[in-house]
Amino acid sequence: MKLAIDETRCKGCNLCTKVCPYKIFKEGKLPNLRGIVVPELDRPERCTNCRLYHLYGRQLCGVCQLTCPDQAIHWVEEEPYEPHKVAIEY
Amino acid sequence: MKLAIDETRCKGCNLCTKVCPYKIFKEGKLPNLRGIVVPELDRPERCTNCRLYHLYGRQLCGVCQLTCPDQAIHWVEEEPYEPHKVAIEY
Amino acid sequence: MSFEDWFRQDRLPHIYCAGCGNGTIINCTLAAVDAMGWAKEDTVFVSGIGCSSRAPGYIVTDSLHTTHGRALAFATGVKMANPKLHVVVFTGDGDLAAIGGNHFIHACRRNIDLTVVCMNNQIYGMTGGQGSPTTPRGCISTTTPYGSTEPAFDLSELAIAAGANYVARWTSYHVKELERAVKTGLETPGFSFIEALVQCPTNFGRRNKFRQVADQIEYIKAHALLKAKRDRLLEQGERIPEDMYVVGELMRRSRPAMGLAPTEVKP
Amino acid sequence: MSFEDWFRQDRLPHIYCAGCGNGTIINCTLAAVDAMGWAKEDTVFVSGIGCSSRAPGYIVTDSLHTTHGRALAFATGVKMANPKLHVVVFTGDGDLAAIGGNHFIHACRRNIDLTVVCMNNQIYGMTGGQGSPTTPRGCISTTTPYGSTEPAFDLSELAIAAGANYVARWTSYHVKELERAVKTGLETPGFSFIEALVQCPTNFGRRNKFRQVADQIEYIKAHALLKAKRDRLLEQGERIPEDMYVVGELMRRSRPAMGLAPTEVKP
Amino acid sequence: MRREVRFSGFGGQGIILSTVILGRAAVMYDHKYAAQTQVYGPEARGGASMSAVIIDDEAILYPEVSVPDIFVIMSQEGFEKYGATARPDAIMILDSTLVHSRPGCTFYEIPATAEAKTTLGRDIVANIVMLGALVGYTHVVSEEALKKAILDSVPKGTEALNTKAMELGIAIAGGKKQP
Amino acid sequence: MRREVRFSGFGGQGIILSTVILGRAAVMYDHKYAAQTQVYGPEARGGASMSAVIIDDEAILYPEVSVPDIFVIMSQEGFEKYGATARPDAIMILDSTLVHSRPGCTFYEIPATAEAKTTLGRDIVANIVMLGALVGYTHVVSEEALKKAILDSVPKGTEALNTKAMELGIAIAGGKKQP
Amino acid sequence: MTSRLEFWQGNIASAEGALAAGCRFFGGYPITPSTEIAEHMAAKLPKRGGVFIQMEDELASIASVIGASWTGARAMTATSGPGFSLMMENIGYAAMTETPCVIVNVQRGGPSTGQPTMAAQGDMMQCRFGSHGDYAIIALCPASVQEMYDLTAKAFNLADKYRVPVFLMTDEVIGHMRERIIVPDAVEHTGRPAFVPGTLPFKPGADLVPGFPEFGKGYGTHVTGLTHDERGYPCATNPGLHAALVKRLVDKIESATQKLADFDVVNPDAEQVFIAYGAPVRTVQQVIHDHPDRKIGFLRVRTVWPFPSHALALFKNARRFIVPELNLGQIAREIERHAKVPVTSVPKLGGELHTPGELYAVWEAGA
Amino acid sequence: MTSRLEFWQGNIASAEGALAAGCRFFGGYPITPSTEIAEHMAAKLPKRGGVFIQMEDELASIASVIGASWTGARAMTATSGPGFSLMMENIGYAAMTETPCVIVNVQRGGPSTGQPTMAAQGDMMQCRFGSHGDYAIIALCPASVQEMYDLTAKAFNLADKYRVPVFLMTDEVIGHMRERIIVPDAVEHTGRPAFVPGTLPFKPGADLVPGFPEFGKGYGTHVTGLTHDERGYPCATNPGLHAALVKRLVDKIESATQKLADFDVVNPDAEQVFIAYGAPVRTVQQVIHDHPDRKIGFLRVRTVWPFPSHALALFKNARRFIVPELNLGQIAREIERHAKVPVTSVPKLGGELHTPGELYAVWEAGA
Ligand SMILES: Cc1ncc(C[n+]2csc(CCOP(=O)(O)OP(=O)(O)O)c2C)c(N)n1
Ligand SMILES: Cc1ncc(C[n+]2csc(CCOP(=O)(O)OP(=O)(O)O)c2C)c(N)n1
Ligand code: SF4
Ligand code: SF4
Ligand code: SF4
Ligand code: SF4
Ligand code: SF4
Ligand code: SF4
Ligand SMILES: [Mg+2]
Ligand SMILES: [Mg+2]
Repeated sequence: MKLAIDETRCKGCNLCTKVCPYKIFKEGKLPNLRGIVVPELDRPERCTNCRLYHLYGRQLCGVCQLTCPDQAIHWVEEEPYEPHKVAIEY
Repeated sequence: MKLAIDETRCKGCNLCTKVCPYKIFKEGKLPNLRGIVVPELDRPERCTNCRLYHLYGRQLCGVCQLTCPDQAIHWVEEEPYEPHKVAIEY
Repeated sequence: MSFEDWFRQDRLPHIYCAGCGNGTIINCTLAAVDAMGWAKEDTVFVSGIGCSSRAPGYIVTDSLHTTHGRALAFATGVKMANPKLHVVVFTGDGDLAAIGGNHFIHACRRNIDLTVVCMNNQIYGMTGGQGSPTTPRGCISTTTPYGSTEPAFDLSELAIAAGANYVARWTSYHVKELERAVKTGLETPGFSFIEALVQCPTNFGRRNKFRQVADQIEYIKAHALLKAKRDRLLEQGERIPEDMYVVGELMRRSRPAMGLAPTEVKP
Repeated sequence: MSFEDWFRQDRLPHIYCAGCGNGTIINCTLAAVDAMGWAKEDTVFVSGIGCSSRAPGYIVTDSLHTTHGRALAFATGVKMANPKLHVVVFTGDGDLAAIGGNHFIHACRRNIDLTVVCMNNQIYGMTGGQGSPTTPRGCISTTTPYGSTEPAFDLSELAIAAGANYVARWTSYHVKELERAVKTGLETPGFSFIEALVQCPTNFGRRNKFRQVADQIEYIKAHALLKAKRDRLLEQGERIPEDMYVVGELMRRSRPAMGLAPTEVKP
Repeated sequence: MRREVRFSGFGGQGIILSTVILGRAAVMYDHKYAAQTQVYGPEARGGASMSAVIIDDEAILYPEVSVPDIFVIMSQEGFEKYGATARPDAIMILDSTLVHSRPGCTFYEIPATAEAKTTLGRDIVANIVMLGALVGYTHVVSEEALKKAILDSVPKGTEALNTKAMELGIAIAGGKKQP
Repeated sequence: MRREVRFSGFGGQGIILSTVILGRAAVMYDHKYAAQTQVYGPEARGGASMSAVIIDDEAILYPEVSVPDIFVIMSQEGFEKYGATARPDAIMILDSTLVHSRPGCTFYEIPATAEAKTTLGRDIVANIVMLGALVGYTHVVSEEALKKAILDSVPKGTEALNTKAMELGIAIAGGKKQP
Repeated sequence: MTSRLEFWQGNIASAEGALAAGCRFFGGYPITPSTEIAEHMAAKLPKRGGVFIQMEDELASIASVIGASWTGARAMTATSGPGFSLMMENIGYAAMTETPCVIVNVQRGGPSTGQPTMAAQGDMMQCRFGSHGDYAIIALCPASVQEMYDLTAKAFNLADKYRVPVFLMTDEVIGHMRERIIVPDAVEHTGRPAFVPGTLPFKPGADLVPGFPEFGKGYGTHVTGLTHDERGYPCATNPGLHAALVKRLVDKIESATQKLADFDVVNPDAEQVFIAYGAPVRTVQQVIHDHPDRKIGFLRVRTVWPFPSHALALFKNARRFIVPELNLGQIAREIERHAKVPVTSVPKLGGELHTPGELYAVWEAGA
Repeated sequence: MTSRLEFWQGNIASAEGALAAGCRFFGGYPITPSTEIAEHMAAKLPKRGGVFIQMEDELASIASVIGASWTGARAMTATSGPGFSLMMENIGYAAMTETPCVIVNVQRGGPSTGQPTMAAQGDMMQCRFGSHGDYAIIALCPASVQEMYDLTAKAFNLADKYRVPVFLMTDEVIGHMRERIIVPDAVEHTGRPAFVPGTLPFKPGADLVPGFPEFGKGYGTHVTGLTHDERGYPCATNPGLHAALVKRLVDKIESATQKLADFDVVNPDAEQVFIAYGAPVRTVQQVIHDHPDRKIGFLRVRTVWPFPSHALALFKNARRFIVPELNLGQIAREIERHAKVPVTSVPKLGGELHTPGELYAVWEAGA
């Protein structure tokens, strides 16, 4: 499970940056091509939902997703071979 | 002060016969020309309103008048010389 | 002056059926208006459509007999445009609470300085006895031939929840109390709602086993529960029988109001 | 399945402004619907006109985007004609309580088996920010340039007085609670009303000193008073500050209801 | 032949029901044509009630009654409003208990309300007495048809009373009683 | 001479205000004629914003812009939706901070948003910078008129900032600054 | 056919016609002189597994009917002038969303509260033009109790076939009159155009009418009163799309004018021709009956909207059209548009029919 | 005259015109594209001792306006299609009770929700026939921001003089456009016909209009939407009385058609004549301007209802009338009734104006 913001939907409202108990969303800095400043993810591996979803088989937190007014946040399955980009970056 | 039912207005509903504490209104017996059975007055001199209106200078009961849905009950001033018909009848 | 002076004598007798309670309610209302000492030219009656709403046509003042359900919206225009006028609204359960429900709750919310007298006969009288939003469950009407199944409104409760400053309920039996309640309503700044339960012998009574007008008056009398008594019963943990309805002053408060007359400057 | 599966992906992103709370409310509602395990073909969304009322257009089921204020009347037709359908109504404060107020109170009275989610942003969003019947006193809108002077409705109280079986109020901040309240509403036979306070940054926030979306969310969060806490305060005889609003489950009861699905016969 | 019958009286006398019965008799049992109409007063009740029925062997085209051939009048107000202008060649059947005036045309006085009350014990069937008399005098429909139509239209349990009322009317009109 | 100017960008940039200012300058201070129109998107906000003004010495009859002579473009989406079809003989002034594409017609690149932010400290006045540049390049209205119209239209307390923004625009366009 | 004879009131016949046509939903609000229809439905629908609901007002009545129609139910309402006026917004919605529904208007004297118990035909133009914007509808006008039954049943078939609101524009005289009626054993019941799953829900067929994607079948149709594309999605700023949609909504009805036409022609070689619909038909019939020696032309129209203007040409010798109406000449206006010869409007207000004498006098004056 | 120059939006000009005319009451409900009128009144009326109230819906808006009008206040509302449809019942009430009031309809694309932000002229027939029963109204159509001001002010005078609802039928283009406008120092303010105390409140004068018995003066007038006699008392079953009342309500307007007529004639000797009102006027003007060498006739109408049909005769050489409208040809229908030569309707839907090229092409095709 991996957290992802859909750039084609996000409108940069930054509500996700307010609601995540782990402060995983940070206000972005640069506008994308559509002129929107999409938030960045700060060590998303800390997200309880991502970590434990498969273990418990159900949504554990998901507050960011429920809150995101633009349906821009979701989780995608990680391909087993996919390098954990975020983990590497930090 | 004298109690009077206006025959051109009364529709014969007999509500007055229910509300007067002194039972001054009695159900009538014969239809008038309009086909309506207007109540009769039973010793109307017993009406507190009639008796004491001038003394107190205000409405004392008037429930029959307030209740009469057809605005058919009112009081008329008695001419001083007018014989008290009702008193004579009973 | 007496309440009789407020009638258009040339229009009487009115069109109401024999024993219809509407005439009684008009008497009580006019008695209260009369007691206010208002000038006729400063007083306006407004109504919608229905038997009850015919009332203003029998009153000597300026009056607006409007469209079904809209009396309060018209009255709002009259009152806001000239707050010096005293505006009294006559309406029926159908006019006020079926088609006119929206204007009802909004006039309560705005708490506009009107006094509304609703002749609640629990039926559409004028159109021949269809069910209304206040027709009690189980009652027969021409559109509820098997007995009404829809829950009914408590109009007074609705007025309170929507924001009216003054709310009282009486009946065509309680003429003195009703007159007093209307008077209090007239005196209260803001929206005053007086619900008057009335008999419609032709279209309600006849279908619901009240053979005589007096039978329905008896029923109305017997099922009225004084608010004070209701409160006592509740306190004592007793159940209120379902077919009783509460009468009395149900709300008096002073929320902010609209359309108030500029206070008259004494010379 | 997740609530995301209920969106028409081809219609996203929606037309709402950045930071508009409506999207959040749709998420919570769809999450609750999803949790009910209903089939998409048995579920119908209905709405009126307004930003909030655009919601059904983004949902994959059959849906009716109707006329301003009339959603509940259309929904009544859908539900009564086919009680097997689950009917959920999205509406706004203007749609539901201004122009649609009459259908609102009558749907509550009939206690018809619908679940209504009202996105109350206390403003007319779609038409550019005019005052609504829930605009708090003093607030600026394009039709209340000097601050609103009309008293506002408490929509949930109105729903209770009018007869709804289930009434709850939450906000776009309380996403989990809101989801749960909608679910309870969906489960409750009869009329369920869930009021969701939401931010309209464009037309409410901007004019009322919320420079950032988050400021308004902060405000909403800070002024929400849990019902349980309110009751405690009242018991202790404390005053509830005027600018607080109560959140939580405000009513749950089982008055007679209409439009209930015939209980499914198990084979 | 087209015959126009106008009934009038006051609310509660069953004026409208009478014309419905008459029309029904003509259509359902005499297999003629009929068109029944009525005046709806101001929506609320009270005042004079009026109703009419046209009976014809051919289809009825113009359905309004203009110059009635036959009047059935059951109240003084009804007479004044709807009967006073009867043409000389019309026939009027009036309830002499309730109507004081008399028209210029041929008329029959039936003390229907009094008879209904005294003979049958229920003044509510005065209109059926009038119907019986009407048919007795004018034969706008057959007695058989009238009887069936009455039985179709009256509340359960009142069949005998209403049949008697009809027969009483026919008898008053000098017709034969049903066996 | 009739000149049609089309502005586009996104909501919040003051696209509409810009055309109102321009029209106002023409009408109130240059005593010309102007007709300003705008596209109202789906009632809710967001997306590309477009507005136009026609300026003429004579009364304006047909009030819609068909083939604009001048474009002021302040977003990439605005360019794509409203600027891409500009005729070769048109003039386009674009905010190079926000518009990536370039048209086939004559165009001037103004880094208005960047300049407004860096030079003036407030990117909100980027549109006024563009207005200044527009007038500097095209003289559709006089600088004097523009300045007065700006002062009429901006919130109290921001007059100096806006005047500076306008002057900055004019300067970028190579015109003389106001003294 | 085991049809049966009845002596019914017009309003009852309309209600029975609806029931025979399979109407399963009635949402209404009482109003004189239409109320008997609601009352009859209240008594009968529950027994037939249908739903009667008295709504809070007429706005809600028509809304509930449209909602019910989307579940596939044949649905109707009945009203009179003031209620009709209140329905106008949602009638436009039904037209825009192509929702089949039947609306009976038992016309009474207007404007406003007017004459609640008297007959009129004053809402004929309103029925065509009373909602905002351009659209088209179908209106049928019965002239007898029999036609109250027959045309109500027909209205349902037309509403379904064309996916449009169909109006039974009758009046107090026909609605309240009792007459002989032959009740057929069954009435024809044609359905709604079939929806092909997987196709676009608002893509029209050759007859310009799209298939009907009934709710509850899993088609997932979005229905909106906004201008929408063939998927049903809002698309409210595209001029071409809007123009095409609205033109189609009007064309699907107007191009079917000849198919929809329902009229009788009497004496097509006459020089003076009456044109009538609804109650005045009866007077004209009487005039013709009373004057067998005269060549009195008569175009008796049942489908008034779309108006069958092609029928005018059938009267080759016509020198004049005489149009008696219980209004100030509403359909006469429409006839004036098409007629090559003078049109004489014979308005009558107040609730009474024209007498045969009045109409014959008009005819004779021109003979 | 110290008139002043402004650069205003059409809707603002309409609001300012109303204020200048002494409008003291605005009851409204927001709707695109008319909302700016309400918003401007909300800001301005309180400062001028007037009342702005946002009502709960359009039914209530027009009701409040009528109520306010009876207190003597000049009163108005503004709306667009869906709200206009909702006002229909009470518009009939205003007509029946002869209540002066002004209703602005900034037309947008219909039917139904349609195109909320695009221009149209689709409510022209509705404005005339949208309420039940027979009645008549006055409708003015501005074609510029200047006329938004001038005709709104004029509307109040006409409403008062004829005691009738007067409509300003404008559209999104004119309502939202900003243009140069010369604001006069003052506008003419004619009053309501005087009521003579002691006379019957609904007894008409020679011009068929009764004096206005303002509420609050002690006249004790009963106002009802029921058919009423000259005392104002309900009298709903008297056919003659109803007929006379309704005919008077219509006649007082229609007999004043020539007085009410407000049109310009360009090239009266032309063979092909454009007829336009509202926004399309601008396109026709452009066509004429662009083709000074062509004799292009133009009847430019400001008072659309009652339609000044006598103006058609001014074009003696007319071979054809060309009627561009932002609808499917609504006023063209009316013109067809009166025209002796063919009428070419040039409908345009979708929100854009006809281009000058489009219209010139139509003209040229017939040249
Ligand atoms: C828009 C509209 N719908 C329906 C009617 C018909 N109508 C007249 S009065 C009435 C009901 C009145 O009921 P209520 O207000 O309770 O008055 P009541 O006659 O019982 O006193 C109805 C439905 C109407 N006049 N206008
Ligand atoms: C009959 C009618 N009147 C007015 C409008 C204009 N209108 C569209 S949405 C709206 C207000 C919506 O307010 P709300 O329901 O609170 O929705 P929001 O946009 O705030 O979510 C109005 C007045 C309309 N579409 N129809
Ligand atoms: S909440 Fe959603 S739309 Fe808002 S910034 Fe975060 S991802 Fe973007
Ligand atoms: S699911 Fe919860 S923990 Fe995970 S990112 Fe979202 S808000 Fe943060
Ligand atoms: S209450 Fe009035 S109307 Fe009724 S019987 Fe008595 S006097 Fe007559
Ligand atoms: S006033 Fe009172 S006491 Fe006198 S008659 Fe009337 S009810 Fe009886
Ligand atoms: S119908 Fe009922 S409410 Fe109407 S007048 Fe008769 S009794 Fe009164
Ligand atoms: S205007 Fe307000 S409610 Fe509408 S989309 Fe924008 S933020 Fe949301
Ligand atoms: Mg009632
Ligand atoms: Mg809102």
